[in-house]
Amino acid sequence: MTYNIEVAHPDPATSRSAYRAHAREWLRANLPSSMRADSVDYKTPSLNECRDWEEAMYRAGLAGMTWPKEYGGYGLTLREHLAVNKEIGALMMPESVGSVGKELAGPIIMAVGTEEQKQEFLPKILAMKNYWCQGFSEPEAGSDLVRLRTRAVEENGNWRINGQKIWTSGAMKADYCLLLTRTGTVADKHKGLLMFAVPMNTHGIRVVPIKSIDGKESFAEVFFDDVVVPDSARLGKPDEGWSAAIRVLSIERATNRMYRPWRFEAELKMLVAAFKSDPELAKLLEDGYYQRRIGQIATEIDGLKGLIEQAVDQMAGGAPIGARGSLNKLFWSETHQAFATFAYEMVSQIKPTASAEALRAKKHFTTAYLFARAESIYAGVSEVQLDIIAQRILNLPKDL
Amino acid sequence: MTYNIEVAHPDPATSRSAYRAHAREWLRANLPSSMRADSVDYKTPSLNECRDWEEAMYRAGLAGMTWPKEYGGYGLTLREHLAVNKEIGALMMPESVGSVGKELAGPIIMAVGTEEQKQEFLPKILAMKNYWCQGFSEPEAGSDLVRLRTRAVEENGNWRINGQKIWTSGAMKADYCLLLTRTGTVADKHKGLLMFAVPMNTHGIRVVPIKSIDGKESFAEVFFDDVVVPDSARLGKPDEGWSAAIRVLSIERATNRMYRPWRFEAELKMLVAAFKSDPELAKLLEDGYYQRRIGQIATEIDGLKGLIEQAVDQMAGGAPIGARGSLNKLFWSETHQAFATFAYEMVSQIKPTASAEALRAKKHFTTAYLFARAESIYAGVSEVQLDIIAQRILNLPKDL
Amino acid sequence: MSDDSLRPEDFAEAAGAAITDAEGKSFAEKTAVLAENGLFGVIVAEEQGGLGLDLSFGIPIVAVAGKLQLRYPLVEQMLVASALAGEDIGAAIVGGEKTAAIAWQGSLEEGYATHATFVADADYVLVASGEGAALLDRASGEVQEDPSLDPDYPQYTLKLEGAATVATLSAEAFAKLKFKAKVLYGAFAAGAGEGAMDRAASHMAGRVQFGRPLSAKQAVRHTMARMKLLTETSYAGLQRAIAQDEFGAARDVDTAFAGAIGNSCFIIEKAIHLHGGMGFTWELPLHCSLRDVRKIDAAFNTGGVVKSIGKAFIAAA
Amino acid sequence: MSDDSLRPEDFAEAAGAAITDAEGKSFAEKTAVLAENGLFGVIVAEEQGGLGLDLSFGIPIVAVAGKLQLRYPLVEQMLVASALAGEDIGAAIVGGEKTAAIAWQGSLEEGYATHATFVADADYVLVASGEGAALLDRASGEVQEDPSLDPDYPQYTLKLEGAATVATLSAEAFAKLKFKAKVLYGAFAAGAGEGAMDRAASHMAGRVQFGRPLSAKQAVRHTMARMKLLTETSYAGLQRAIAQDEFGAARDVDTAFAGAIGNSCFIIEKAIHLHGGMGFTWELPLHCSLRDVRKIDAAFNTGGVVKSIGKAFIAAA
Repeated sequence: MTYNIEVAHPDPATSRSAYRAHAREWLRANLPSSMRADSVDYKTPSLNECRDWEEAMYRAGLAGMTWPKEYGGYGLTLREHLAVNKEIGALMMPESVGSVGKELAGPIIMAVGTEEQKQEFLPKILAMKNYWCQGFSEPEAGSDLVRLRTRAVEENGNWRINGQKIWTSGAMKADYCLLLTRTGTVADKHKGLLMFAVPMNTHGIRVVPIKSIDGKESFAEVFFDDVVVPDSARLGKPDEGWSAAIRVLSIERATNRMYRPWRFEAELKMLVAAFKSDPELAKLLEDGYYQRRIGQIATEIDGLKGLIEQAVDQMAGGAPIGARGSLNKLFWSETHQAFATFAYEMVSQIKPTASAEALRAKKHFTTAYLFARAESIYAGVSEVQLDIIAQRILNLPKDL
Repeated sequence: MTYNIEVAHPDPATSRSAYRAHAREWLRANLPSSMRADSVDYKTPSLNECRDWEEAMYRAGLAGMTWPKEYGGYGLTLREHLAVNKEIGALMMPESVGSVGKELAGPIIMAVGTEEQKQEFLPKILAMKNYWCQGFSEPEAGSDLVRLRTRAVEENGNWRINGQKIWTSGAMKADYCLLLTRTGTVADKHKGLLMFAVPMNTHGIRVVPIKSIDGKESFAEVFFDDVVVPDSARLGKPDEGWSAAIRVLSIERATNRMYRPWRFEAELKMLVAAFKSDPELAKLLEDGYYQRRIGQIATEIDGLKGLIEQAVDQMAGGAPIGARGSLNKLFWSETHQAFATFAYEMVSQIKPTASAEALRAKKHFTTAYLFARAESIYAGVSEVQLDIIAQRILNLPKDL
Repeated sequence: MSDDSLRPEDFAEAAGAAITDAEGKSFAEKTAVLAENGLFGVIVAEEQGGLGLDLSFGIPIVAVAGKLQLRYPLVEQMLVASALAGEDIGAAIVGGEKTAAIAWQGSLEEGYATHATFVADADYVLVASGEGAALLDRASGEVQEDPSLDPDYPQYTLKLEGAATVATLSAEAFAKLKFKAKVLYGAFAAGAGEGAMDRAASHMAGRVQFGRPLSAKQAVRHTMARMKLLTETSYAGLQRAIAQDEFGAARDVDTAFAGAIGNSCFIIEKAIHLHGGMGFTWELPLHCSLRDVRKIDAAFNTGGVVKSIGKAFIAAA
Repeated sequence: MSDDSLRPEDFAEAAGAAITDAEGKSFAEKTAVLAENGLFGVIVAEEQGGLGLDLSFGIPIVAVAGKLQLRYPLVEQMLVASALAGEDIGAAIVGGEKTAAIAWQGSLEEGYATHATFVADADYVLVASGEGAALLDRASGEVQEDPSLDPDYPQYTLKLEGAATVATLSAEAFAKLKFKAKVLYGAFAAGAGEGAMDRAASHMAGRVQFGRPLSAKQAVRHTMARMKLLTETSYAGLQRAIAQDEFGAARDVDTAFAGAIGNSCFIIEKAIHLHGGMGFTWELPLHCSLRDVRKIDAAFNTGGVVKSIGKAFIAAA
């Protein structure tokens, strides 16, 4: 597949609509129907197909909008980032395969990396030359990093790393791991945490895929047995890397996947259109129950759009983002999970004689229902988000 | 109003249906339509009207079924109690005005009272000669009795009582207060709690009604200023009365108001019938949203019936009741509160030109919606019920 | 009043002071205080005697009224003043010489109108008529009150036979008024919810059980966090509804309105629950907010609005 | 087997041992083990080779299968054995010589049937036909699998052109079978939910965060308490549905069935959530229960059942 990447990038200053119009036009003209989940031609894209598509998006000015030009970005603002995300959301395109690099590793390297590291890593992330995976969670340490055990010990200017990570998404395809370790012992609690950019082909790394509920192997356990990396793989000083990561994570939680409500809306449209495409199924849409549920979901989608647009306005105005990423994540995961269950209930009644669109929707939303079980879990379980809101936004006393 | 109380009470041994059939027949024949909330003739009954009706029910064998004959009861079992409750529930009759006596004071006196106290109090409770109110809660002590402050000090064979109670329902009409005090100080925590049967006309008692959300004055604060009662007013020894009360409360939570799901069903019928009575409103019932919600509510009602019938079967089989009253209370209060909100939403659309039945329903369910706000609060807030289930039924470790 | 440096929060603060000042006063005195502070003319152009602000300023101002539990037809006054700006009656309303209520259901043609509040004290009542609306002399119609939801500030039904029309609104003007009504009532509801949330938070912080404040309990904290989430969502949704998208297209207000009303009911009901027995009394004023928001809910039939959002989505998909 | 002293729990315990024994075995071996322990004939009369128990015994037995995540058409075998008791095929099913699946939607007349599981291994498939049903030779029809919900135990669609009928059920017999199916599938779902709840409870008790087991957290404890409440409600509702009322009248099963399915989905989904990332993996078997209960849910269209309950209530009120 070749894409039209020889396209002029608009100057956002020309008009408020310029960047969104560009994104809309380019995406609609270029996204192959085989990569649109709402198309009857849909075929699960390969890693390379996803890679090529994402690289083309980047070349077309639709990724790296807010990154500095010297590292391959376009030096624009969150407003263009949002405008592009709205159009990304509106099309049922594949999830990004480079998101760990773009949303997590990149910003952290930007915050604490050396100039060499920035030059080395950042442009390749945007150009989809390198995939990253995230090595934070461990079997015994989720949100509670006090129990983190993976250890990095300095040896003759190198670091020897031993330990185990889990829930490492994309580890099978990753070129680098953004790895969190500790330099001391568990008794040090939150002290001595150190981050690395570890090449995944380093000797001693073993990746064991975890089959997830939707049948895919998108997560893995990663074992580090006497993995030795040079000091140049270190991101920041002990504690510095992780405290930067915490700042970055809190910003990222508010700014990543901004397309969510627009994608959510595209999914609801796909569901409804599938039912409209079949005369028998279309009758269901005359039932007040489905009308009202769809109305409720549309209400939630608009609420989520509001939260995200407000966050961009406030951040563009220089306001600290604080913990408000938790609001977006919580609202999205709860409403979307409920939507997935509702959509599943609808498609579970689709018969094999139904229209091709309906059968496509049945397959899509059955998987979506299963996958949505994880939405209240990953990127901070709902209870953690609620605790963050209670503590950092409402300033309620801490739970014991 | 006079009722036909010269009626033969059936022997439950004759047939499984005997008692329920008797209750059904008598209640339907005798309940005046002016006391039926689903009747267009409905008029809020006076205290005396309620009293007379409840006395007649008792005379007809429909109250005191499980109390011993020597104290005015009928010496029957929980099965007849349940059978009668099903028929009480099926008619939209007024809530009992003697329930504190019948459900709380009576059983506690039966458990710890002297023979004289039993003879003195119990028959009068059933015969509606005495009303009781409950004096447990205090402004600073709800579920947490450690902070209970009302104090009883022994003085020359009498007891001098000082303190304040709150949420005392029916205090304005009560003849006696089932009063919980402490003999020592707050430092004694759960020790030294002592119960009394205090005549409400004793010098030093002041009742201040609390206007509740539904505009009624069904609760009150009760102040005890140097109230002196004889030792004969004491119910059990220090600690004995309250530990009996805890046992009784746990049984009562499982056995009182067993009519709830059947009443709940009667309310749902009233709501639906009101809409059916008006051609314009009847159209709403063709909306799949209302059909499905009503189906869901009917499902919950049957689940609650199941929980209650199962509890009666198990208790009749001699099984300890444990904490299962919390299951019934929680399930009822949450599903009924949601129903009340749903019903309110329906009736809020009734226009002044609607049928008389619809206008009656509008009034009834508007008040019911407001009153239902209390259902998750009184008799143990939902969170307390959940904690009880977690701790006493699931044996999970205690929350801090 | 086109100074860009004035932020909505500043106006909200000033409005809050006026509303606090009006508290406990008679209807006429409240009218005087609120008029004096310019509140009826918030969204009326300066040349027509108003403050010349747009709806994005109206939202926080009305929200403060919800938060402070103002029981007065402020939104109705703002709406009618805005719809009749430039006419004498509009000016009289901005100035507080006249007051107007609005009956949200029924019509002049049907001969009755319902779901109006504050009718007894108002000079005028706005009622649908044809595709537009008619402002009626309140004294020319027969008024019945329905106190079942709120005995203090009941809902009213009006019999309109022989009612005298003093002004009319075109279909377009009435549609605009209804759009603004959903924005401002949504803001009032969001403010009412926020006020309930704040009350619950301070009650929970002060209430000790088993040695710790109730607000340290996870069940309480999570409920409070949900309240906060929904409050933020309501405000963000309302501000979004009145803003144009990147292409300059106007947005619909129904989802933001329905969201705000639903969120507010949830929050106030939960706040009552968290207050325990106290929440259930007449003294603690949470029930006032519940009644006020439920009156808006009934007037606009929020459930029906949600259904119509669904139908519109289905039609467009 | 009419000894009154034997309680349902005893049978459930024995069934549990047999099911545990069958775990990990092939379809044919499972069939042999379950047949040997009499499980296909639980609700078949003794004189027809069954255990002669009533449905109140069937509930805890099937619930154990749900709890232990038996992935085998036990309910289908019990139902067809009961419906064809006294016939050769019924006896063959009780004895485990033959096996039957059931397709819950479609019909012989429509030419296809859907929402069947375990079809690939079964000798027969029961399909609606006219007012009753027909038991078909599975090999005589064309079978398509739909693995989207469950790749291991997919849902099947059958094309029925030229399918060979080996036995038929009258309308009455099919109605009885469907009643029993809702009871037993409800019990299976309740058991699956209970199993998920138990797994979550032990996971939470063993998982320490910030120095305390997660099960000490109020949010966790309250979720667990709701699971327990709904589990009890499901069982109580099912037992109630099969018992006569005081007047000897039979009850409908739909509310108990819909309640049990809805409760079970809630419980399993929450149990997955409480397991965190682990709940989302293929290794932890919670997802098996979710798929199994969702297959029942889809086969009977629980949402449609709830709607029909509502319509019936409205018609009767």
